[in-house]
Amino acid sequence: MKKELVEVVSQKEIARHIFELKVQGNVVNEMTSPGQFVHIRVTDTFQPLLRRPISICDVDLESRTLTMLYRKEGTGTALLSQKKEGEKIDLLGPLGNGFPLDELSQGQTALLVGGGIGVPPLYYLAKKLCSQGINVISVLGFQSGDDGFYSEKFAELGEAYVSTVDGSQGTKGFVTDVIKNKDLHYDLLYSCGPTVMLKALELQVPAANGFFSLEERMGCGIGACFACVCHVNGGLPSDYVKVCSDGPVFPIGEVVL
Amino acid sequence: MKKELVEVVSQKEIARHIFELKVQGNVVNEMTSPGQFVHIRVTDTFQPLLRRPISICDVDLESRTLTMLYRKEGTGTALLSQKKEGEKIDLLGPLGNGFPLDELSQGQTALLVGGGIGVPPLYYLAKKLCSQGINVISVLGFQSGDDGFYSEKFAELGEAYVSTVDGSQGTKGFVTDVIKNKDLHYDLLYSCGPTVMLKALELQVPAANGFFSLEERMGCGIGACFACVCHVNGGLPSDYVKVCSDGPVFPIGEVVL
Amino acid sequence: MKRLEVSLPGLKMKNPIMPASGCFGFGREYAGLYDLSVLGAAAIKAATVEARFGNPTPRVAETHSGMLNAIGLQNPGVDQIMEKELPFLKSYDLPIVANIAGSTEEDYCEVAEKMSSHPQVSVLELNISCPNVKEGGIQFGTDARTAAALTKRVKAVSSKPVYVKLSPNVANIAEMAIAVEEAGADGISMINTLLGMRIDLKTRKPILANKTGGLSGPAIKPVAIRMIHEVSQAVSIPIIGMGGVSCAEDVIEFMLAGASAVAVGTANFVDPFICPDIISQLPELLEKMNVSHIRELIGGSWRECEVPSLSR
Amino acid sequence: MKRLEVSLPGLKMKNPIMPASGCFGFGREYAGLYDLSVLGAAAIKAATVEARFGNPTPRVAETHSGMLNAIGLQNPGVDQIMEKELPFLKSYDLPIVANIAGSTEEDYCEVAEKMSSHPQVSVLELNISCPNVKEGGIQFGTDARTAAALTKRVKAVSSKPVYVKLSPNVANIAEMAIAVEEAGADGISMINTLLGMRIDLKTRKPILANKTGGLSGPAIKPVAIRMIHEVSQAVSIPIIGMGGVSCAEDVIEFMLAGASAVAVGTANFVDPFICPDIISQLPELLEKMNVSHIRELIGGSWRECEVPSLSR
Ligand SMILES: Cc1cc2nc3c(=O)[nH]c(=O)nc-3n(C[C@H](O)[C@H](O)[C@H](O)COP(=O)(O)OP(=O)(O)OC[C@H]3O[C@@H](n4cnc5c(N)ncnc54)[C@H](O)[C@@H]3O)c2cc1C
Ligand SMILES: Cc1cc2nc3c(=O)[nH]c(=O)nc-3n(C[C@H](O)[C@H](O)[C@H](O)COP(=O)(O)OP(=O)(O)OC[C@H]3O[C@@H](n4cnc5c(N)ncnc54)[C@H](O)[C@@H]3O)c2cc1C
Ligand SMILES: Cc1cc2nc3c(=O)[nH]c(=O)nc-3n(C[C@H](O)[C@H](O)[C@H](O)COP(=O)(O)O)c2cc1C
Ligand SMILES: Cc1cc2nc3c(=O)[nH]c(=O)nc-3n(C[C@H](O)[C@H](O)[C@H](O)COP(=O)(O)O)c2cc1C
Ligand code: FES
Ligand code: FES
Repeated sequence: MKKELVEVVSQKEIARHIFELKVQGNVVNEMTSPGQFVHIRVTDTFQPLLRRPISICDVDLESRTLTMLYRKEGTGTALLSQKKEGEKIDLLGPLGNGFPLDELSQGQTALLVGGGIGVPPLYYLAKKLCSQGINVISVLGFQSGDDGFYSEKFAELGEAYVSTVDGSQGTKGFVTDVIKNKDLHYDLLYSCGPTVMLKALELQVPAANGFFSLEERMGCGIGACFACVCHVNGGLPSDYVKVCSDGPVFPIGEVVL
Repeated sequence: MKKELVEVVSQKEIARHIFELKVQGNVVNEMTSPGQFVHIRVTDTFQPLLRRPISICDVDLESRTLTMLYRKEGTGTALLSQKKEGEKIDLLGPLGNGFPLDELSQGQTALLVGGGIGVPPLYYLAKKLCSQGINVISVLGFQSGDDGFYSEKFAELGEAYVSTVDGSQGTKGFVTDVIKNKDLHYDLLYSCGPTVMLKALELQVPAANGFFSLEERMGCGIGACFACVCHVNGGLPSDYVKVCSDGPVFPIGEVVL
Repeated sequence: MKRLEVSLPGLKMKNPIMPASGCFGFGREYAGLYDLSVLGAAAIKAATVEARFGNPTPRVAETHSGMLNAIGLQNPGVDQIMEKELPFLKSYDLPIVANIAGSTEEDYCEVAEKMSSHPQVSVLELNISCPNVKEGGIQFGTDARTAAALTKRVKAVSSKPVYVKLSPNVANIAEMAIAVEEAGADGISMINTLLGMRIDLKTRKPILANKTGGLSGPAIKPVAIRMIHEVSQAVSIPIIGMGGVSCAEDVIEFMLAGASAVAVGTANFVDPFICPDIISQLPELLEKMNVSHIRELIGGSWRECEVPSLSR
Repeated sequence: MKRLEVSLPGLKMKNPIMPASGCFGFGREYAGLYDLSVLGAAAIKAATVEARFGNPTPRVAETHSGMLNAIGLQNPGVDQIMEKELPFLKSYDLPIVANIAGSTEEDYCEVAEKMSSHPQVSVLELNISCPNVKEGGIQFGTDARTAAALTKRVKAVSSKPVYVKLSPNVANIAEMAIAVEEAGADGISMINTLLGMRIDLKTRKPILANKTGGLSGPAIKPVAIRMIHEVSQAVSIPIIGMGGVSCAEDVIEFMLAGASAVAVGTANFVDPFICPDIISQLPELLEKMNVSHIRELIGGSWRECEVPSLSR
């Protein structure tokens, strides 16, 4: 983990309120595990005060370039979206523990299920898995076609499906509808998205093997402040994991959603 | 008085920490009285929160361009110094009451005494007076030669002297030393600068006729908050004037310095 | 525009927005900028029996997302205000909240009696929370019994509803509110400023000549929200909420916390057009939130109520 | 580096800087970032008798120049801390300030006795000011008599100096400080967080699951400075100052106000290297201010002292 002023290489809006931001820096050399995130300071004043956690979406080690995708939501991401080529961004990372890559062998199949802004970390994951000879099926859920992004990029790596709540692209409904309708089979499930989606996945295939990446409001992002804890299934009431430093990726079933 | 998003035409550092900022907007049309000031919001966050009062240094009505000179001091002026050509600045003004221009007739002599960052409003004043056929003598005081600015510009409008505390330019010492040494004579005194300087001037020529422009920490800048009041010479203890709306220019002797 | 109307004791407001006392003078300056009749009401600068100069300058200092002020209740005295300042506001359709202060109970009563008799004054705002004067002000505002006693006396002489303006510099704000409610207050104004200080590294002394000052602005908003949330559940009189309000969203947040009307203070210095701007933005915001009348929001954060699912 | 040394009861510090309790965990995470031995001291997360999960999430919310937290004293319990956490810190040259909390006087005493017996613990910090727990915490911190009684009992069982951490949510902070000084406190830590709240416009409910939380960060700095300025003149025990410190200049401001050492909390989240950065910037700043030893600054805003004219 490092703190570095990385340089903005490019920034563009690739879907409604969705920005693709590429930055360059030495810290990128450490970003080898998909599912990890970075913690970004979007200003040098105290407004906003806290850093913003953003997932690693893609990495090009050769050019030391990190790609992030984020949705412009509140103050922080709005400021981030104004950063221009050549500007510097204060980045802390990589943080947390990513998706395990050694659970599948060549020829086995991974199902990657992403919802909205949970999609980005799955892209780097898909690339890594593919390079290991693992079949990747991706299911991406969005509100509508206008909110969707990166589906072609996932399609380049394997079967890829899209669901939209309003039916304007792909299957109308949720990612779970796609999995059911297309009768998808897989050896391991990787997912990142809103908690309701993760819960629905857990209900759909209670015995599913795999990993979920969680989101929680963060203070420090490095495990020091206890802001981002979750209860542990079957643990004591005082047992916990920290999303920022124990996660954000956890084996399915380990953490109380 | 108007609030307008004016556009930065140019910004440059003309002396150590001294910036010349030109902006363009319709509000400039109203800036006909030297000694008035504008109130500038340097950010759209709340850090810093308050506007910054900056004097009108020069105005070109034709191109609707306002020139300001300011010293990069704290957070606010540091942010201001980062504004680039084409960017917008939230400006409120013109505020306050400027230097009266009708107290002298053609051929009479005005002495303009400026200290440090009190110099800027005197430049527009000098130009106005000159254009009315009034002789202008300027005395500008700075810490050192590196901190000095605009002396050649004043020289174009009449006799101009510089004093520096360290003697690196002009007379070594204070503006009062110049006035004494050069035995300057005048019909009316106009001055703007640190309170110590204004006090020294008052002491040097107790009977001097003229006008002082004062500085005080401001809240609203428009007369509503009572932040910037001064006691009135010979008034009741509860009598006051507001620097922002009654001033910043007052007849010498009216206000307790 | 009916959808913004709110009604509080003595205050029929076109909308819930008023400039806060001390941040609006007596209205003259802002009248040069916009039509004051657009405002829901206006709270004018504190009046005392006698004319006061207030504290020495510097009287303001900036802080992170906030400011300190130590004006010290400068004002021309109640008589002058009634004779010289209020008449100017007559031409506007504008309920006036007259903020009153004093050093002793007698002072307060004298000002209250006079002010409340003025036909242009709609309600009184009893300032027991000014942190910037040696006598009066905050000392009445940090002890519940003292506050209640003063409220009772002021109510007795006042012919208009009385709102008591509470200080946040207390351990138990609900206790203060309940005490003044029981003493007859018709409403509560909250919060006044938090006591604060800044020290200048160059002089090594406090920046403010008065040393301490009142902290206002966005920095104190969470404290205000917390206190209003608590007090609105503890009393049944309405609250005029304030403390850091600087946009239409803030107004909603204050009303959800439990305020029935909202005052804007420091933000007027940042943007003198903030009050009319907020007022004109509210309808659209209500639309987006699926709220048909702004009243529905009052106390919405603690009242059991349906949140239209669209806006979740 | 001698010019940064400060000495407080039980704390011989290389420099006046320590991370504040709750913002540094038990040091492990920051140990991965820099050598903890550069710190003047470190205050570790509050310990209670039993292991605690704390409050439900969300536990943090952002505010203007500040943040709210409602962690709720999550910790693995005093025994675990002594066995599993403290040993990790053994390899550092780092005085440890052990923050202790509880629901009852008995709890506090149990934790105090155990913690103070640990050889690595230099001093105790008695947390009577946590706003985020239903029992204990702040209730001890808003009543002077209760605070004094607790201090006395904790002092009786503690073998190390005891610093009492005061809550800013009181009307009279000096009274609290005097009470705990008289009860035997060796020092004072101040300030803990201000109670605050934010409401989410979408859900119309408080953002924090616990509803209220503690406000920290630059927003509260002026409140901290004011209180330290007041308390340092009212008591003769030293103060560990905190509340919004985020740069070397802030440290000077706190010391001028009257703090003998300074803790950095929220700023660690903004920049995890802030403590070592501040420490390395202090000598140059002292140079600029013409101060030969940082001690000279303590209380400089109210002590009669020469300010070198160069730095005016
Ligand atoms: C491990 C992790 C990885 C993430 N990766 C991505 C990503 O790749 N792309 C993306 O668009 N978003 C991602 N998010 C969510 C992203 O952090 C928030 O959208 C962002 O912080 C919102 O900031 P804001 O200033 O726009 O919103 P504001 O509402 O102004 O934020 C206020 C505060 O709430 C926090 N907050 C708000 N929403 C969230 C949220 N959903 N999760 C956590 N904290 C939140 C902010 O960090 C800030 O502290 C990730 C979150 C986590 C925890
Ligand atoms: C009527 C008037 C005209 C002025 N004209 C000019 C000018 O033309 N050029 C120029 O360089 N400066 C001028 N000043 C001074 C200028 O306003 C301050 O230098 C500036 O506000 C400092 O802001 P800062 O953010 O850099 O400093 P900070 O120290 O961060 O400011 C903190 C707060 O103190 C206030 N403040 C600090 N110094 C002063 C000061 N000297 N006077 C008033 N308020 C102050 C700031 O406005 C702000 O509210 C003028 C001041 C007044 C009152
Ligand atoms: C410069 C200034 C002067 C004030 N004067 C008064 C006053 O005379 N009477 C009063 O009750 N409150 C006074 N206040 C407090 C405000 O009315 C308001 O309660 C407080 O500032 C919080 O709101 P804000 O954060 O929106 O400013 C004053 C505040 C400021 C900033
Ligand atoms: C996330 C968080 C957790 C905290 N936990 C504790 C705690 O366990 N014990 C304690 O005494 N103070 C705790 N505090 C208060 C800080 O130690 C400090 O007093 C306060 O945050 C003000 O300083 P700051 O503005 O620098 O953060 C906590 C603060 C934060 C932000
Ligand atoms: S964000 Fe601080 S522990 Fe996870
Ligand atoms: S700055 Fe507000 S009255 Fe002058």
